[in-house]
Amino acid sequence: MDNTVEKQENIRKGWDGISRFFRANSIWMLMYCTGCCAIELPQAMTSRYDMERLGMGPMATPRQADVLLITGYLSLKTLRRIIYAYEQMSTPKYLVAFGPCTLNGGIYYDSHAVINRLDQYLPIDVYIAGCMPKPEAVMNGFNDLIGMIKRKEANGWKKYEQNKDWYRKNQIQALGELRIKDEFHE
Amino acid sequence: MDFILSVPAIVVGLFAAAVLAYLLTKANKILGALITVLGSGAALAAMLMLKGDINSVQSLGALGFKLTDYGWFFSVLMLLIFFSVSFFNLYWMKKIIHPAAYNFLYLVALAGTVGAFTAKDFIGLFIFWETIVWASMFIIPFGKSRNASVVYYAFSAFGSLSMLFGILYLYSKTGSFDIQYVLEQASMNTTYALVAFITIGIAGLVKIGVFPFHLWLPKAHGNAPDTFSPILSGGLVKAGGFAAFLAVIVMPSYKVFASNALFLGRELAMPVPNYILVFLGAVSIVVGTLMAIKSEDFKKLIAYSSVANGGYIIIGIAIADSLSVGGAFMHMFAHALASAAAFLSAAAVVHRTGTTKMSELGGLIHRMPLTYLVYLIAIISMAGIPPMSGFISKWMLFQSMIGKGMVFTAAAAFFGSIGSFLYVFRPLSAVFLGQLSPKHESVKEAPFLMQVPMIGLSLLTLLFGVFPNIVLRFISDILKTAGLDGLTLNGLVISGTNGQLNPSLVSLIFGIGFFIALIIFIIHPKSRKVDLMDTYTASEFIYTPELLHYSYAFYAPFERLYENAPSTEKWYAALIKKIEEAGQLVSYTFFNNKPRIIVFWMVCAVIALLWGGSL
Amino acid sequence: MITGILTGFGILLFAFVWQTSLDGINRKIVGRFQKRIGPKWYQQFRDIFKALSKTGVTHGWVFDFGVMMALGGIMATVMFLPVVGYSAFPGMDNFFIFVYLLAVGMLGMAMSSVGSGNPLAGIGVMRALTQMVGYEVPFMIVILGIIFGHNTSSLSELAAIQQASGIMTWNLVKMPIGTVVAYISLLGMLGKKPFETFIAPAEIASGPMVEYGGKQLGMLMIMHEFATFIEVTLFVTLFLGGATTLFGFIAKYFVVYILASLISNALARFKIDQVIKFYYKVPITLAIVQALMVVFLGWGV
Amino acid sequence: MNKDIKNLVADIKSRFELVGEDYPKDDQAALDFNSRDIHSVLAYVKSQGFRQLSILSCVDWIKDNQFQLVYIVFNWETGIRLQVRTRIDRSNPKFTTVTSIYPGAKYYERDVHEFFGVEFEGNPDSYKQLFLENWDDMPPLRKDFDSKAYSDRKYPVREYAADFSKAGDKK
Repeated sequence: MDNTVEKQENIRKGWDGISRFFRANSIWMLMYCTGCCAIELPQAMTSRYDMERLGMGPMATPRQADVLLITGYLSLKTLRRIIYAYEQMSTPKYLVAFGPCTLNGGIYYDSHAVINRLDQYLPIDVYIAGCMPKPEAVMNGFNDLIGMIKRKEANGWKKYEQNKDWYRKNQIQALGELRIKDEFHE
Repeated sequence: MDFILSVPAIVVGLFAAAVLAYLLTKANKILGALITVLGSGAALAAMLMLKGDINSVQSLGALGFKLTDYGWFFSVLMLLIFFSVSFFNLYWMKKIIHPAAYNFLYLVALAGTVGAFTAKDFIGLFIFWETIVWASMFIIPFGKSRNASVVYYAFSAFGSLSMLFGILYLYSKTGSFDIQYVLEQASMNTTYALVAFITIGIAGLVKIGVFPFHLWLPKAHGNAPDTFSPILSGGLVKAGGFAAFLAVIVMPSYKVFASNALFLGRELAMPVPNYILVFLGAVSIVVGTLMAIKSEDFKKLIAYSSVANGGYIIIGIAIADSLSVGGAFMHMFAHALASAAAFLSAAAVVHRTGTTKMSELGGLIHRMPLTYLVYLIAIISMAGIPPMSGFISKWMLFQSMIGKGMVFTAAAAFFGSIGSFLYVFRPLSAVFLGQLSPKHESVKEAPFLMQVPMIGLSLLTLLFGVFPNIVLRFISDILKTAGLDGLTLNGLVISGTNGQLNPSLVSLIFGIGFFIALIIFIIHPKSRKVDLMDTYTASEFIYTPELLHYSYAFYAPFERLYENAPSTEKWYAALIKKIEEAGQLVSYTFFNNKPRIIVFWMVCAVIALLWGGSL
Repeated sequence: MITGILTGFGILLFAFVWQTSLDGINRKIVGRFQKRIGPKWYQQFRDIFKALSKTGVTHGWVFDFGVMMALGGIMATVMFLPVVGYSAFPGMDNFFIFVYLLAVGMLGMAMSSVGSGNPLAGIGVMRALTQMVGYEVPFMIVILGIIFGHNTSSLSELAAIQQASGIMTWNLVKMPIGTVVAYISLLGMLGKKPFETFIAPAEIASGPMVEYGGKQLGMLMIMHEFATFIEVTLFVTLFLGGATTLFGFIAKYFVVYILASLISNALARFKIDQVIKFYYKVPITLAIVQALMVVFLGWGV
Repeated sequence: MNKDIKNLVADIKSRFELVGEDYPKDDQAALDFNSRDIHSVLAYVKSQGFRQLSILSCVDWIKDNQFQLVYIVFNWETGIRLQVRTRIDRSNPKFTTVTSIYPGAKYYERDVHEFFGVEFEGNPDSYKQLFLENWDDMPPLRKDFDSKAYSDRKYPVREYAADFSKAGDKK
């Protein structure tokens, strides 16, 4: 009896390992180009740095994507939509944040409309530093993410699911309510 | 015993049942509707039992009945459709203005169809033909529009009168009304043959709704009571196929006119009159397809699709080789089942929601899954996709067309075939898939007795798609008695001019493919169930399901390409206007209150009376 | 029967492995053309298996059922294909089976994607169907000429006829106009760039695929590989004389597919009404000319 | 200053009481009026070809305890941009809507109400939210609104173990 359970566990682990191998080298991005850091993505994607050799590519919708890129500052209105997009993604999902604005607010640290710390609202797997981060930094960040996926460290989505209440509380505190319904949103 | 189980008995019985239904409906509506179910069911059973009596001749007073094999085929098909639809009558008694008259006329129309298909004489054929026309003409205004009935009658009268002229002309030449004899005599003489071909052919074309007589179909089918549309489209329209079959095959037009073949050389010989029919069929495929793509109304869309499918049938009959005529018969069979099922599912939707406008519906799959499946199977058959019966007939027709090298006809048929994907998908997407409107939140599945005929028709469609040779064997016999070669059927395999088809194998492999896909689906991680409104909206918040439902003007970019094309509808409207103007002119000059005109006419009359003999 | 089905499985496996690898190679080649390194040749396998291993969402039973119907229909179609002389069901590889069995898969996918309730999927399906009316009619008219000329609609027989005396009996040589038309139609079938309207990721968020993630997406990617295999193999068999050796088949297939992909990368996207207008102006005229030449003049038979 | 503007200003001066004037650019004129004249001025300039209300802006003169409303109208024939300005009381910011003259002002008034708290009587929509979703504090573009305090209160700040700016100073 124990043996079969163990066997199943082993199969599950083996399967997990295989799928992690595939996941690590096939990362589809959803680019939510919120801020200025987005300008560094074209270089990272095209001939100079060629993101596709890591198996990365742009995707059109959150359902298909594996990683959500937050490229820069987030106003409250954007945060609302980012949370919606993030929750629509299929698991496992990862989140990469660009620049200091996502870290501590950056130059918008005192703005009434821009949040300071993104990790209060969504779990972030990798930060990429620089204002804006150079394409080398971007590629390095993605390499880190791939390494983390391989080492089973990119567990932001699990953290989000486990601590959903805490995240939800922070989100509500900043946003009032998550979804907005007015004459523009019927 | 001989009389009890015979064609006249069925016809008389149906008339009697009609009267009974009328009387009973006055007492109890449901009971009256039940009579239509029982009556048509009993007639179907009797007709199936009569299979052994094919070619028997009976008479009822002056009317002779002869059960030919094609007559049996058509009768069984009609009875099947009437029987299936009659279940719906039970639920429609409250919605129809005159339930008693409806039940009466329903059974009268059925008696008329059976009579017309089994008549021995032309006179009997004409009487029963008119019975169908009149019965359905009175039923149609029970639906949405009286105008539809007028249009229907105008077209039908044209066809009937044309047929009457042909019948009387042939009688004056041959001295007989017997269908078989008259047509045999006619085929000896090219002129007689041409008259018979044109007059009876026109009656068939009008009935089947081929261009330029297609206008009554969407009007009548779209506006008839929801229970009668499947009868019109699945059943009565096929009577046109019967008339066309009489004109083209029973009187072997392809032999009579063989001398004036259009394209000589190779295997392209095709008589001009037949080619005209083929051409009309091709045009109606294109017109029907384009108009169906444009329709906003569920029922109108299926009606226009009947126009397109009528085109296939006419082409198949007019090409007049065994494969094409067999294909046409199979197509009549498949399309009767499929379009009846499609109209029945439309009726079920109407029963629950009260509308046929596609833009007002949506997402009904979550409330009426069975109706959805019925419609799905019907459209797979209508679009000619395996493993449904529509595929077999289209395959046979294509084989024949390509074998003959008919480039333009085949182009039209290909267009109609691919175009049918467009229009059949439209209701699927707009009515059943997509977002469920909040006002249909509490809609329920169709009631049980409505499900029965719908499931029955779907299963038949599937059965004859997987094992079409059950029908094709019989069709082959029909072809042989009509003087054509039989079909080449070998076990489960159908052979065409340039290829073979094994529908059972195709279905089996499709089943295997589906099974593999199912396994792939099951072994992978389970999906998370989300709400319909939780879709990708570029992360914007939308709360109204109607706004997220893409259904109005579905093929707008495609429609825009032909919105300015010449329209038959406008042409007829202009014609009507012209006739009205002419009538006004006549009434102005002859029928008014001016004394001098009246005096003038009185003088004319007196002169006519006085010298009438010598004038 | 059993051997037939096993052969079918073999063809299925070959189709998957070959077309998926070729897709990866294709991505590599396109990368090189854009002066990039490009992904590994087996990148497409990674993508497919990754998608299968994810936890996606479902919008109800028709969402899943349609995907299964799509993949099942396409796999059934592949099993009928004659490849390098191997045919699962000899004599039954009728051309029309491919056209209409392929439609089962397409219908399944359309049903499933519209069943997700996303309007973008509806628009994508509308465009896909409209485009289908565009490319399918010229293609079928050309095929009419071929079937009429060779008097058979069986793919393996058509291939055998063309192999009679080397390259001179290929339909490419005998019906050059038809080949051009069929190739333009092939671009439409494959959804390559001038006719990529129904995917249009930047415009309608990849159209029918908009709501898929996880295993449904993976299955549709497999389906897409199979559909590509069917379409390219049809072209190879009908116009390039099929193949008697595996190498010959792979070489022809490679040329046809990579050329389509390179054309795709050099061109921009049509609007959907432009697609229809284009197909109903140039290719359909050429197709009818070709068919008339075959039927009336007996050229190219 | 081109001739069109000269004529226009002369024309306006002859009809309305001008409080102040300014010519920031060659084709622009900024004219100050008493707030009671604004509606008649706008109606008049609209009849003179200024058919487009480009924007309604607001300036917070906190020391004067006044809000300045700036209606920028544009003439497509002459290409002149005219600023029609007026000042209103800051402690009780109320003004009457101009939607009867320029219907498009509906959204600009909402904007100004949202960011400055000016109430426009006669435009019921101006109380609805436009840009700021679920705003819960005083209008944010008023000068006395402390953005930093709001940010600190609402959005958690990252705490660092060491103060890097001071650490750098020591070296």
